[in-house]
Amino acid sequence: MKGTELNYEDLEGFFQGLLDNKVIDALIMPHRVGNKVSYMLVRDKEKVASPESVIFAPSFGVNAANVVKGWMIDNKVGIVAKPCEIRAAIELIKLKQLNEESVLLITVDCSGAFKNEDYAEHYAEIGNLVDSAKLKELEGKGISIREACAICENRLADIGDIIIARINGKVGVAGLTEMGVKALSAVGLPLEDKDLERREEKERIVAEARKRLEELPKIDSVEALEAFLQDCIVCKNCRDVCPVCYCKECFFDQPLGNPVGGDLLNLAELRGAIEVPANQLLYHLTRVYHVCTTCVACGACEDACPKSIPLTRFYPVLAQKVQEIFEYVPGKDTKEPLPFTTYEDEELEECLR
Amino acid sequence: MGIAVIGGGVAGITAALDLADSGYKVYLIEKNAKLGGKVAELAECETGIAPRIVKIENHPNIELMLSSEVEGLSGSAGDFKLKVSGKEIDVESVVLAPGYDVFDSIAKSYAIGHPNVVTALEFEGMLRACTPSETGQLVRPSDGKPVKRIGFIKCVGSRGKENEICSTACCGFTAKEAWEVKERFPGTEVYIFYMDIRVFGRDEELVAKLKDKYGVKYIRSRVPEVIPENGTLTVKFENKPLQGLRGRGQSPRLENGTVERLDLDMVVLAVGLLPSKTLGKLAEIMGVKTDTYGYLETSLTNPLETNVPGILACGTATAPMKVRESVAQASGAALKAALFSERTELIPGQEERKFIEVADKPLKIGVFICGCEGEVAGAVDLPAVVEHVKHLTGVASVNGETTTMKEALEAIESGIVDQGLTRIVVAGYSPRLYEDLFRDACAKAGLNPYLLDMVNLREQVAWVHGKEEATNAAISQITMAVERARYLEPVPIERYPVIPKALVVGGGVAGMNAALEIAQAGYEVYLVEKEAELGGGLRENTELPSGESASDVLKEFVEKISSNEKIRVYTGATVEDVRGRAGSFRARMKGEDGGEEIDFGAAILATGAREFVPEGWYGYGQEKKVVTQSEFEKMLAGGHMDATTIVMIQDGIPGQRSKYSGIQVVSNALKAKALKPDLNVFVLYQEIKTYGKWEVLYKEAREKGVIFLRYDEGRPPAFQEGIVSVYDVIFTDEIQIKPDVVVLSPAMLPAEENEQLSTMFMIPLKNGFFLEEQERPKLVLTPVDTVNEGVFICGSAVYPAMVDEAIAMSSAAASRACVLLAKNFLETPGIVSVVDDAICSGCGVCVDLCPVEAIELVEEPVSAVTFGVMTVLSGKKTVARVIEGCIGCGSCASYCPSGAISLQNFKDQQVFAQLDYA
Amino acid sequence: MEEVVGGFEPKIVGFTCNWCTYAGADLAGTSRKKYPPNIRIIRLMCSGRLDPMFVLKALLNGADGVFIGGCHPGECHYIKGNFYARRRIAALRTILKQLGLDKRVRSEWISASEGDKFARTMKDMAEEIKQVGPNPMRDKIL
Amino acid sequence: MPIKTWELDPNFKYEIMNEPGGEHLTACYQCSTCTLGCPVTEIIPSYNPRKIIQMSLLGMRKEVLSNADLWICALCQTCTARCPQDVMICELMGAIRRIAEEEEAAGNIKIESARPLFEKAFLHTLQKYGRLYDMGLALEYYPNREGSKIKGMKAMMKDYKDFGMRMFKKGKMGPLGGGGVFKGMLPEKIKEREVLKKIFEQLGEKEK
Repeated sequence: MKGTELNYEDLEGFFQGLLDNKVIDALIMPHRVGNKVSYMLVRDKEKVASPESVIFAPSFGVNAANVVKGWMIDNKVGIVAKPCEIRAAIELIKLKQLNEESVLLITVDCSGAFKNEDYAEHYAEIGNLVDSAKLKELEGKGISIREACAICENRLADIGDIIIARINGKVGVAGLTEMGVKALSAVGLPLEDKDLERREEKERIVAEARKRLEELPKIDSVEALEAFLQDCIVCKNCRDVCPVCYCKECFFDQPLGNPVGGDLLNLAELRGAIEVPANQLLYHLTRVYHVCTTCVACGACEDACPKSIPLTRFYPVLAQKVQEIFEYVPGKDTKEPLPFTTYEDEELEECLR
Repeated sequence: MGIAVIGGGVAGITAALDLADSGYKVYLIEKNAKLGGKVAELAECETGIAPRIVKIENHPNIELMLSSEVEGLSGSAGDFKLKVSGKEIDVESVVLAPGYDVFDSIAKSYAIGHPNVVTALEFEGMLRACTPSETGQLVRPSDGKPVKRIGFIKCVGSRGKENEICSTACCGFTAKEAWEVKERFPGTEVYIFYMDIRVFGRDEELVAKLKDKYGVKYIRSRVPEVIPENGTLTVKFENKPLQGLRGRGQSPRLENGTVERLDLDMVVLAVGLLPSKTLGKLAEIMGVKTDTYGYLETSLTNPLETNVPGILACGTATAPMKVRESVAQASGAALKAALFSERTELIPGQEERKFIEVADKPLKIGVFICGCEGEVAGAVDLPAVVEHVKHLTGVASVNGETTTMKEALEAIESGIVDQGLTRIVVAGYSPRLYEDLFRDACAKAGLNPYLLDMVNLREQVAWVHGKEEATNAAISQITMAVERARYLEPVPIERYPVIPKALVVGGGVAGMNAALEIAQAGYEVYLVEKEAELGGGLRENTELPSGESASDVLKEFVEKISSNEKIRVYTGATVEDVRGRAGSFRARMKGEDGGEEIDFGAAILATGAREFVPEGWYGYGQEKKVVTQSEFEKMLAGGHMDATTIVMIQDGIPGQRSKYSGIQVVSNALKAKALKPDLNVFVLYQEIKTYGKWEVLYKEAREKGVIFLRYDEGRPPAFQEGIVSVYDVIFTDEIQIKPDVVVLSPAMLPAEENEQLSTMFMIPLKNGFFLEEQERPKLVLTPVDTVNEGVFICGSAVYPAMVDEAIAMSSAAASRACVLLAKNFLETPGIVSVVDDAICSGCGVCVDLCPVEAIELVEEPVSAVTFGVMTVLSGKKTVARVIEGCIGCGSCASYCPSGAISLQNFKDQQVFAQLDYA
Repeated sequence: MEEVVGGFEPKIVGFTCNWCTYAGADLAGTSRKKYPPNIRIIRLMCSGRLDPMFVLKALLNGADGVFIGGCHPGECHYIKGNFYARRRIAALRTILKQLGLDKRVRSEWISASEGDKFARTMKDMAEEIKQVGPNPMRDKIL
Repeated sequence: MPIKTWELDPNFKYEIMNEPGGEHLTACYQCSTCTLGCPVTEIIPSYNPRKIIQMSLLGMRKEVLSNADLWICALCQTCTARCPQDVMICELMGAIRRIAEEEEAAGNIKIESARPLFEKAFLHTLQKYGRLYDMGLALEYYPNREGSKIKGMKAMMKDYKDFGMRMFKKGKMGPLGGGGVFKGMLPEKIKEREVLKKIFEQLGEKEK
């Protein structure tokens, strides 16, 4: 990869340069609102101020990919976001819900994130930049990152067009794609061969994440699943915030998936009695199947659940095993086919019976 | 006027249906009281032949004359008067399909009469009647003990004194019976005693599978006697030790002349085929010639024509053959007979019809439970089922009275017309074979044919469960079907015109014949040949095994084609792109003079096969004295022979064998011997496959002094330093020969373009050859039809076939194509996918999934929404669209998470309904 | 779970493709191969039409087992349908495995000529599901 | 040792076919019907008629003609009756034997079997008396087989000690049999020996 090293403060100029040099028409990036972090869509470069104080902030509100879902525009927009968000964007590109040519994907390193509200509450202790030591220290105080982040193996920026990595008090900026390298040269960065793979660190993160995954409570029976989903009110928020749920009209908003009136009575007649709202289990099981290859494990579903069901223990955990059998990591590459659209002549027989 | 088809066996049935389906009046004359002939007696065949019999019985264009015999004929082609059991009928032409009889003077030494010694046909009956006893075993008729060892003895009553020729079919059906035994009673040891295994194409694979996977022991010995002793049957054979008998992994030892004994529980005699006993008399009445063996006389290049114009012959009355060949001949003969006749009848399904609008009508489900001639009624408590079903929501009437399919069909029609039923559930037969018949009945009565559901009570309930269990299962499955029926929707059926033209790909003998046949039937034909000239394999040959000059035959074909104005020949051309469906295809041709679009209603793939160039095998290509059989044939055509010793190596190169390679060997050996009687000719072989009447050539070759040396599969001959050495299995020793010429029989390869044609026409390949429609375990009843309606295959494109077979098959393909082209219009398939634009997100996954590229993404304008004076949301969106060619697999529908794309007749709701009541 | 395991007759929903497994079931019938009556067959044109949601729905409806039958890989009537089906079923079963439900779902490739295999599979599966026990969802209010 | 066809006689098969009974030799397709029905093969497994046929076809003249097995055939006719190709194996064996005898007479081969001597002795008694005369047969056969009269008598005694006694007891041979003391010791003659003489004369001419 081609890249260079910058100081944290240089990032402002870099982002402004992208807009200034018409590399992109707009930029979606985090900005600070009080003690919280949210996204803004910037067209005026002057609005980009001290990005280094916010783009690495360990906070998760919305998955940025969900913001651009369905943007089949011709203009070019840069997206500065965490790996899970960019991975979702890449899945959306494969699903034709985002125009590949119209986005410049800029992935930043993530050290794990707190829920937006947790972050706001403990902003004073957490600050803008954290590292693993700091996270441990915070955890000791009872301030923990989201479960989804704790089990995340992909915190280092390694996908998208451009990556922004934190290394030794500086930032490494590198282009992964032709488009990314072009963008970097357009803003006048001196480019050289740069290796930002950080294999050792990656291994350490993966090991830690797997350990944390093992520690999560398992839903290993139907009874456990029933108990787990007991409080679900089928509000479908988990679906609405999911960056890779892309249906124009969800099956569970259609008459067959969302029976009312007579249809519901028929069902009740058939089984004697039915739970209402109906289809609670079918909804979640179907949904986990629908996203099993594309789920980027961002945890947005859990954040959105009004009943605080720890959905990370369900969606990403179940999906990950499916991704393993296909040796598929969602959001790695826009060119990689979706697992359900391809096959090998001989495969998977061990999974069938 | 009309056409008489004599014989109601599988050939007669096929011919009659082809003719009747294309609008000809047919008299089907059968001497027995029922249709089906020998095939109806085969173990598994009822499932294949029965729907055809029902179709015939209900066909408006067929006059069925059962228990009738032909007594006289007068007149000539176009104006025959046929006397049938006292009645006189006027016909323009006649198709003779009287079938065969089995050899019935079996030598006493086979212990014939012993209950455990049966003929193959009797064994079929046993397999068929073998009801699921609790043990699931095959038992000895004599004492009901399980059969642990069964032996099949081949060539009983054929290839011998009483019946000189080879019965052709036995090797195949023996293999299939052995397969069925192994499949159903895996513990049974199966031995097959044979002389040569004369199977071809996919049967070869079956035999290989039997040997390798099923552990069936093939033993080369013509077992002459069966000795009954203490309840077992002892046979002697010459082979030691039994291959594989003493555990696997042991290298098979070769026969060494020591006689071994084997005790068997049952013996099946693969008894030969003879011409039907009444054939002689029939031939006399019809004035047609028979050959030395008593079969109807036909020729290699005219395999379907008798000496009397207007009288065609087909099936086992012309030579012993398999069902596959027999039905191909029947189709071909039908088309030839049609040339003499005028189309006088309507083609079924072409009449005007209008479907009742059901959307605004109350749901009235009619359930018809058929007793299936006692098959279902005997196993299921029908009154109890009726009582239960009566109370299901939406059920307006339940009919449990019908016992035959004919009755059921009539009851349904009247139920729709008289009671105003809006959904039909039929419980009885398997929908796989009978759905079309029942859909037709609905359509005839004015109900959209997709408002029908079928419950398989016979094959999947009555025949497999005990009575109480069967009744419960029947109730469940009918309930599920009734529930599904509630959600069935009328599927829009559009009619589109049939383009009365055909495309024939391949200008070899099969392609040329097919093109001519179709043109003679009155349709335009595009004949496409990739080479610069027509002829294919004929151009490689000098003389056909019949003695006819290949170039004369070719010349005749080419002349006929060039003088036929209905045929347009494209040489040096290929088909590049195909779109559309049966009745309405469009292809782009790439030829010498650029591209051209052509439209046609049916296509025939007759691409032939090509000889493998055996470069490097036995020194071919390096040593001048090593040649192929076709090269040797050219040497022989030169008229002189310098060599003193010739070695022919048969089966020495692995790969697909042609059906004529054995014939080529003996015929060339004979020709060489004729040129130089004292020539030493050695044929090294594993199997000499001179099937049928060709057996006499083999005998003649032996008599003329050609030496045949057999080698084992694992020890092919070698040719080094001028010496051919072969390990002979009779001497168990190496034999060395110093030949002047070594002649190889190369394997056959499929045409290179098959791969591409397979994708374009959606026809699956097997080993590079085209696969017919139904790959049935036992019978191929539609040998030239494919999974893609409107596309037919024939000749060596299916497997390397002999000239007569290629011609018969291509006539059959032409016949099948003409049945389609005779129609004015066809209907769009009902089971296709549809897209709900409002829901589609345009992700395009369905496009990737579609195996036939029948889905594309399109940009659609989004209709503008107006708020007062302001219009917003106008723009474009991408949605999927199902285009022509959808084959209804539903892969798209089961991906689509929102259900925006769904498969008609298999919509989520329809499946859910069944699930709710499962 | 008032039923005793020994006396428990499982209910199995079977999805079969029209061309191979359904035909194989027909062949089992024509060859009079007896098998337990636990199966309720739903005919699809191709295993490619099997939406895994059907399986979920069947299980939630209380089916003790779900059987899925298709053509052998490479022999699909629709060329690729069963290849896709295989991926979908594998994914679904991987999910179900974690929920302890995978033993209730089984798929087999059974061709039109494998009547015996169909009957055998039905026997085996009925036995297997008896071992696994009744679906806990059977009498639940769902 | 490999069989080298160039050292064989390709015309041998035609030679056999020219002999009465050998006409159908080449029709053989090696189906093994003859071998499987052969009662001799049951006892002497090395005897395999179809192998002899194949050797003949291949032109192994010397090996066939000097093969001792050639003389074992009991002429039961089972093979001939069953052969699907009408090869007439029994007659064929006769044809080959005749060639072998000629060859032996010409000093080209040595027949490793006593069978021709026996047959000759048998025929001689037939020619002389019109029916079998055991004692006469034995008196001609044994000395010829053993090379001298004395050795022949010894061999005869050895054989007769066991087998011969049984024949005596059955009355097949004198002096202790049921038909009188001298039954079998002296030849019985048939009536019309003139006819018999003619038959032998004609056969002799044909052979020439």
